[in-house]
Amino acid sequence: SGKQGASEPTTKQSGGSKKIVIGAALPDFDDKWLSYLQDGMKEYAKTQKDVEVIYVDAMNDASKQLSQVENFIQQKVDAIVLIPVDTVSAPEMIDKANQANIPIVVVNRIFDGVDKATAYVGSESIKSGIMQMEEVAKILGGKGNIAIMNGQMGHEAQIKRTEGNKEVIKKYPNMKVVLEGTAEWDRAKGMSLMENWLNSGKNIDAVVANNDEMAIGAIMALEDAGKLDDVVVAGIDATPDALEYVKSGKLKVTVFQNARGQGQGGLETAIKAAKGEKVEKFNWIPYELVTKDNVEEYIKKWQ
Amino acid sequence: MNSQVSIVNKQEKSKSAVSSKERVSRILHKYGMLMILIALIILMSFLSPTFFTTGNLLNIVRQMSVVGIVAIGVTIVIITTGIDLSSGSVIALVSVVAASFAHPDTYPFFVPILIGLGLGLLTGVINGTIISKAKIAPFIVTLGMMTAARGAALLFSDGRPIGNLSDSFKFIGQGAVFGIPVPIIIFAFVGVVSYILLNKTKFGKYVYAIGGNEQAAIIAGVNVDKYKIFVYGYAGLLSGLAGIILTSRISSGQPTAGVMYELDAIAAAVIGGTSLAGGIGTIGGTIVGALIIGVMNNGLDLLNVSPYWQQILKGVIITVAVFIDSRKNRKS
Amino acid sequence: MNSQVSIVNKQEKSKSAVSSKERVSRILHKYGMLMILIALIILMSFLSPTFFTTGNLLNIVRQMSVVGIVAIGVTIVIITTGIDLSSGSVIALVSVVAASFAHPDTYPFFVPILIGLGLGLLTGVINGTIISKAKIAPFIVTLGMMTAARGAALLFSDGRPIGNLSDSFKFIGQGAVFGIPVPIIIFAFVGVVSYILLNKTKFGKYVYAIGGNEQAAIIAGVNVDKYKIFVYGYAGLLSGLAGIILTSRISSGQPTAGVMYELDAIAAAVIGGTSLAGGIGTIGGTIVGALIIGVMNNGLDLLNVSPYWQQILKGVIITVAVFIDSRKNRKS
Amino acid sequence: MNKDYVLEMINITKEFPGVKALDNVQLKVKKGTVHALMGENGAGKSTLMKILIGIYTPDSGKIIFDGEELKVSAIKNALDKGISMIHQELSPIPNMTVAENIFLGREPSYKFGWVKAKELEEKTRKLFEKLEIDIDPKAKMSELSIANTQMVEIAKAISYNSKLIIMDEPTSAITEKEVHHLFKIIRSLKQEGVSIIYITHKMDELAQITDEVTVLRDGKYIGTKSSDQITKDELIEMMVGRELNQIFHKQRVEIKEAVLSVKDLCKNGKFENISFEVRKGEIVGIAGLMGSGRTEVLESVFGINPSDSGEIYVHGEKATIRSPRDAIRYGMGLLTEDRKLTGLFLPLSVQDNIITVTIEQYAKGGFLNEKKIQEDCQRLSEQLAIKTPSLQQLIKYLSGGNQQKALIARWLLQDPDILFLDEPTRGIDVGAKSEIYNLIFDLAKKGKAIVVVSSELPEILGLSDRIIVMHDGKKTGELSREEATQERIMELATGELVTSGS
Ligand SMILES: Nc1ncnc2c1ncn2[C@@H]1O[C@H](COP(=O)(O)OP(=O)(O)OP(=O)(O)O)[C@@H](O)[C@H]1O
Ligand SMILES: Nc1ncnc2c1ncn2[C@@H]1O[C@H](COP(=O)(O)OP(=O)(O)OP(=O)(O)O)[C@@H](O)[C@H]1O
Ligand SMILES: [Mg+2]
Ligand SMILES: [Mg+2]
Repeated sequence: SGKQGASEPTTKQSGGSKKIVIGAALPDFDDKWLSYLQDGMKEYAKTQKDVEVIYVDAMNDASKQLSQVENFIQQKVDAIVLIPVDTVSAPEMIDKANQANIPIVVVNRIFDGVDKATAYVGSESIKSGIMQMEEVAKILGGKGNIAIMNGQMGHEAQIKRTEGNKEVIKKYPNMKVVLEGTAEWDRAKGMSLMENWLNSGKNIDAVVANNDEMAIGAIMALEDAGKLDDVVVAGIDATPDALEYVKSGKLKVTVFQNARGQGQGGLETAIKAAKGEKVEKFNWIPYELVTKDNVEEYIKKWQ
Repeated sequence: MNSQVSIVNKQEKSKSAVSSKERVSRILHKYGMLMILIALIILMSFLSPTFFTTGNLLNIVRQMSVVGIVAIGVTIVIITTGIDLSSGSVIALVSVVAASFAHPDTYPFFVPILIGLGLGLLTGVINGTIISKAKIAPFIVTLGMMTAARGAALLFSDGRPIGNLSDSFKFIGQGAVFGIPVPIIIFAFVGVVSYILLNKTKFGKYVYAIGGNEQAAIIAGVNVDKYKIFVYGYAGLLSGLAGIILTSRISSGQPTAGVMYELDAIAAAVIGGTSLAGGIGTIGGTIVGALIIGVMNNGLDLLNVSPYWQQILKGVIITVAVFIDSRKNRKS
Repeated sequence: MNSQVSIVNKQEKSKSAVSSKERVSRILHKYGMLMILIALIILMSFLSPTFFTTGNLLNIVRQMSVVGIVAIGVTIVIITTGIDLSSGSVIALVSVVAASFAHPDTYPFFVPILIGLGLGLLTGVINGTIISKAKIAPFIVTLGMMTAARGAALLFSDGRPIGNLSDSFKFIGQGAVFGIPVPIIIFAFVGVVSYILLNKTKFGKYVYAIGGNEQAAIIAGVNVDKYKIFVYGYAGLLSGLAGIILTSRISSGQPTAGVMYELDAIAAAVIGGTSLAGGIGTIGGTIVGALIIGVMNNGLDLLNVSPYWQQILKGVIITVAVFIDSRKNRKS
Repeated sequence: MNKDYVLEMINITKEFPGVKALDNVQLKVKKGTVHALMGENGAGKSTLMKILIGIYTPDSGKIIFDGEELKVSAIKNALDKGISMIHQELSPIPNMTVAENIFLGREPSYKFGWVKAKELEEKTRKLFEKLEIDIDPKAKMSELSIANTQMVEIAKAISYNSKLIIMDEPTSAITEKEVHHLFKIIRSLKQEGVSIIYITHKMDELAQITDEVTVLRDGKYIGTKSSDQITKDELIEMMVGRELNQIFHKQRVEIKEAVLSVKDLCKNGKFENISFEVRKGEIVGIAGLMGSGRTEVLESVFGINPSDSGEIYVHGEKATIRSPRDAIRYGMGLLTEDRKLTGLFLPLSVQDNIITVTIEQYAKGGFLNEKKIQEDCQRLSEQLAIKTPSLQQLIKYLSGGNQQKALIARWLLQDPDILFLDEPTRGIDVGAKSEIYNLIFDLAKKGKAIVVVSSELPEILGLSDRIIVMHDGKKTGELSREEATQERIMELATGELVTSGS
């Protein structure tokens, strides 16, 4: 990958000193978890001299993201950090970058063909769903009625996390999905959905949500109805808000995916590649389960 | 003078001759959507045994109160032939700003409320001023505001939710008085005030006149610009109020709150009989429209219809409801 | 007869008296937005050295071609005083359905294309039929379709993207002829065809007539229902085409594609001078409107403006552009 | 079936919610004749014609046209069968050209609907040549005055080469000169064997142009008479069901000090150096041909399109009027000439249409006094005999003449010191017309200053104390009541004689 790093240094002679420009294509700035990932990148960028990072927001639109990657290629950035909106169209972007000899580092979302990229930094989405559900199953003793609260339908995280949940549920014959709906990652919608479910007459033992915001919404609705003690609520992301709920015992499970770590790792790898240094192809950053037992440790991370 | 009398008599006669038939037609015309709402409620009650319980019905109204309040403001805007696409984003902006003033032991609870309402009002007044003074299409101006307010909300909060709100502030969204949730009380209050505003005051007459024929309203001496600013300001104020309720209800200021609420609100208004061509629309209709959406959302959740099918069915139900309503009017 | 002559004289006189001044005004009126686009391009070229390169300019046009094609269909709909909110969802539906027929070694490349176009057309014809025959507000009908088509897209694909597309299919979105990307060629083609349709044919006359005064069109014996179905059908067809290009371009059928594209498309039309009140609008204007949005998006990305600020700026730029345009018209 | 008749409408009944618009009505039109259809406002004339052309379907009844029963389901069908119509409500498509408007739905075209633009224009030019109308086929409809718009509608109806042309009040928006022109056209059409149904409220047109007349009253058929055998009084009695005192009660009113003086008002391209004065108790008429700028002057004084230069004095004090609101504050009122475009609030009720200008008066602390509104509107509605099932009826369902009355009611309710009336009796029936004249006189008696623009010379002559004549944007003369004659006004209006005095 040494030859990749030497890509057209002539274009960025702006101030005499050679600056490394990294293009970071993010799927959605409105997503809280991703904003922590971006923080990780920003913090790391501050420690580096002569590095400029251009952040762009695809607003969850794969085609828009492709355009943005093309814009980066037009600008002849030194490397691209890509968090794909959608894992099926991502190989296209990798091809485009490869054709232009620009190193491209994929972060957070993995897919077939990711090996064509310069490097991958992150974890496997489906694992978080598995980890979350397994802990819930443990709490419930392997049986019970599960309600799955999906994120925005069709989003990569929604698909994989729910898939992970269901993989686990299948292993337990006494556990079944009695309700499934979408609250579009949103706390208010999670709350409304939970209220409606509570009125559905169905017996719910656990609410497994694709993210913490929805889980918190569910908790608030359960609290209102005085039923929080009967229902196990699980989320994913371990946001600061969520950790408070874990601490107070209201949220039983969440999964920490090291947002800052992924951001930092992604940018670090990209800078290395831009400089022509050798980089590792797969850089795994594992998920971590968060419960009341270990929550303090994670609360500290955010401080 | 004889002629005068004969004309009066004629009027009287024709009035009474058709009155009973016409009355039925008027009622159907006026309450067509209400009947569809009732039919929908009856249908849902059959399909789901838990649907028709006080708890669930209160639940539906509470859930719709945020969108319902927005829809009332939007209705008035639409009556003037305008549109407001910024409501959802204004909710988000108000949400984060109000939340940042609502932490415990900082300001008394009315401070974030007043700031939130003021901010909502401000966005509305900006919309209204640009629309009326610069004569730019409301669609463009409020689309601009939609984008800009969302950006401002994200910027203000750095994209993160703002939590840790005081209990007194949370009461607005989570409290209840005599068993009735506060959001419902506020919703009802807004409904009554807006109804009076639109039907019993000159403001209301001017709103309908502007929507009926702006040119004619100008010639009739109506200060069209001023009333447009009022109308958008009021809509902004109600978006602000909705933002406060939402924030209080979920105990957190959310920069991503309210996405697509403007569409729900406009849909509620149009389902409730408001004409996008202006001059036509009622508060009662809009409330019914909002409740239809609420009943539909709730019912489909209760029946555990899969999210994909929910979307398909929602599209169909809305169209069919409006269709049935339009049929009814025509026949009678 | 003398009086007749004097009137003729007056008209002639006044015509020539203002002609030069009026000509300038006409040009400004017609090309005001084009000038704003040029100004924006010049500004961006100063701010970013990489902006004004063939590569980047082609890039902008290619990126806007999907929304641009949709916007052309939407323009025609809006000229008839309609609206189409379903475009984005129809793109998604066409995307997943076409992709599922576009795997290598299954069907020849034209099969997914024809199926996609047919599906787009179908959704449009359904919209148009309900709107014209059942006389339901276009806003409601296309909102229903927006929700329903999205649900159908998710259902069809089980919420997952559909990959593994044949190279011949990918050519539509990724190929180039004489160095010009295929999407741009298609965009240009659609622009020219639509221009002819709108300006040179009876269809076009009727579109403007329906939008200008539907009652008058009916009185003149124009089959308004039929043409409305045509118009929505055409918009649906173009949404289908846009869906195919998008799918081919990103090599994947996406059930979540096209969210909010309808708003961008409507914005492009309105920025380009189309009036939501109907009867007014041009294809050229809409293309300029789409390019303004494209230049803005691209430029703000190139300048590395933070996304939050981008949103705020976009809202402001759109409003200001339309404002400047309206000023120009008024002054001259 | 009778071979002499081109059209027989038999036992037509049509009911709208709340209104029986037609009750067993018949209409028989002989071939090659001009058949007048008359009746008070709201008698059902337009409704009957809309049934004939296929806009409404009758509840019952039969139509025989040209020997065969007509089953009109769509307007296209009627047009194809040879019936065309000039509609009472002008309904142009503002952003399209004159030529496009005329041939809408019948554009000459190649295959695939490609319109032959040149031919379209050429056909229009030829049509205009034949009818001696001088309008640019390429002009946008929105640029035309009402009168020209009306002429385009007339040309359009004729261009279908129909066997039967319906003319619903074609002369309500045009001046004498165009009326004569139209009559010339009608006579030549008649010679070509075309039949015409002619609706009007102008009595004198009857003798001039029509052969027979059918009268409707209250949605019922009253009778058909030969035009030259019926006297005006008989006709009115048929229409109104009683005798009508049709004489204007113009009373002597003491004319006092000037209320409004306009000095050297100019507006580029519209009018120049207009000066006049209106005094307390005085009615000033403004006469002129179409396009002479009368409307523009009123609109300018009223602040709709403020003038470029010149001064306005109200009660002797200089007034700055930049908007209608200012004008209203100075005690002015303006009844505009285009009721649909600048007058009516179509989606609103009759009552809401009447009170728009005066809402402030009924608002106490923001709230409206519904009872008072109701009473006042009821009073005016009776005074003007507005035919409507109730004050809550939407105004769009009223007949044209009744809509006009509601607009007059709006300004009467305002009770302005200075009232401008632009074509006040457009589309108003004989009975109501004299009522309105008497109302105007009463206002003058109460000390109001009134300005009337009218294209009907008898109206101007009958109403005015003083008459200002305009030609081509200039004031060409001012005549006292005694000096004024039709001939004198026409001289000044056509600019054939430019007077020195002014
Ligand atoms: N669409 C409608 N809905 C309800 N009522 C209607 C409708 N159209 C007409 N009417 C009523 O039918 C009656 C006849 O109206 P029409 O327009 O035929 O009168 P007209 O004789 O043409 O009067 P004018 O001389 O004022 O034009 C009126 O009372 C009118 O209010
Ligand atoms: N909207 C318009 N656009 C362009 N020209 C107009 C417009 N309205 C009127 N005019 C022109 O302005 C001149 C004055 O018209 P105005 O309406 O004041 O005349 P008028 O004397 O009231 O005659 P009438 O009302 O009988 O047409 C005419 O030449 C007319 O064609
Ligand atoms: Mg009539
Ligand atoms: Mg006039």
